[in-house]
Amino acid sequence: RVRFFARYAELAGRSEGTLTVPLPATVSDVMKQIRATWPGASALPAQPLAALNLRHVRLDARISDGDELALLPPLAGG
Amino acid sequence: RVRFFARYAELAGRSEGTLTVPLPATVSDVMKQIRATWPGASALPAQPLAALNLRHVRLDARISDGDELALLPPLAGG
Amino acid sequence: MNYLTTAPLALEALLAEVSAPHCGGTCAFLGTVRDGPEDGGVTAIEYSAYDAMAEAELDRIVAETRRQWVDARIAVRHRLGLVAAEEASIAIAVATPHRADAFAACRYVIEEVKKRLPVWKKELRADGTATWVDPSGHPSMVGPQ
Amino acid sequence: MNYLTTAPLALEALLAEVSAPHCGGTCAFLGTVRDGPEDGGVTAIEYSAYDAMAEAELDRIVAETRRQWVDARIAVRHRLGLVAAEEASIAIAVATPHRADAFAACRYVIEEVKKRLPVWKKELRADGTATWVDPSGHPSMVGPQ
Repeated sequence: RVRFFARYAELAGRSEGTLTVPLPATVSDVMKQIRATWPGASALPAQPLAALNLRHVRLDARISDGDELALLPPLAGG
Repeated sequence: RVRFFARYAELAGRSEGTLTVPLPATVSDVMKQIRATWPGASALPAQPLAALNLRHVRLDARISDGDELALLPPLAGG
Repeated sequence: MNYLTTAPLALEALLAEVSAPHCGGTCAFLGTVRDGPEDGGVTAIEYSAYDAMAEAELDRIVAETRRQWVDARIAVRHRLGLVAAEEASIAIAVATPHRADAFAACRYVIEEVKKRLPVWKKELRADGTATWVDPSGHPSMVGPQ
Repeated sequence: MNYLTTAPLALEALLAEVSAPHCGGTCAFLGTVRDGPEDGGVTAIEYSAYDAMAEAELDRIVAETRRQWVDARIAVRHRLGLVAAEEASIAIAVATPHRADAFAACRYVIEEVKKRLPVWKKELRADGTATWVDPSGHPSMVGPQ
């Protein structure tokens, strides 16, 4: 499951979607597939900030079955 | 004019008094006279924290005619 | 724990939460929506979040703060939705036995929030335009509302 | 300026004073009367001051803070008279355009207050005794009230 937030949701034209990727795979691998799958998603940066199961992760983090991956625009909280 | 505060007022048995000292004189000189003039004041420390005309001063500060000298116990504000 | 709210933030409530007989120093921080000259007529900010992750991240930040300052009592609220200029978007209160720890722990919380909280803001301007805010310095216009 | 008051301190009033459109960060500090285990049943503290000098000293501290952090908006109140355990004896609020300055300026004010303000406190205990507080570590009993 992939979630898009804020500006990335506007670019991707959706706030979430589901993808099937061959394992093992990293966040980077999923990013490539995201950009190929949904038309607007090609406008997303190649290396966005990402979170896996509610935690910040690097792009080389391993994906497991059922994971929730989120793509996060530059943070602006506080 | 000399003012005593908090614990020093209790020790000196008064919150204020007036002294005449030969000029030139420093705060230290006045201290000696204070301790000699009022009975309870001999229990004051020889080198207390002092203020002259509402400002902290060192004990070697010069006294002028009409000055208000205050003897301050250890500060505990905040 | 619910750190996120759409209601206006009341610091008094957070101060009451962290107050304790053994804590002599309380440091609080409020972040407010600016409308300075260089901010180009910002009338409000619309905050949105990855809610579940923001709650989890704040839980982790508070836990880390308690590990570093063991006696610290900590309360945090982040506001979401529309926040008018000069209203607070975040409120933090930290009470500790000694004041240096209150300042340090409160500062730690806000710095980690800025670095890690999955929250975004869209600046709404008097002229009807809106901009996603990128604190690293690359605003992107999203057009008239 | 009246920095001294015998009324309970309300931080909200100070926050309103320092709030300004261009100030995005506000840091506040509250010093409260402790009644921790090591404090031996302190029920209240009686604060007294060299009033005219305390007002003048706070004026000077605020002016120095404004010189170091030129955009800072600063509000300070120190309470005098009887203050119950867990009530605040001092409240400080500092608003600045950027948060690091708010923390630094607020910290400066409280540190200078501790060093320079001619204010004294007598701890009143549940057992009827009272002690002048010497923060440098030499309490002196003044006997039953």
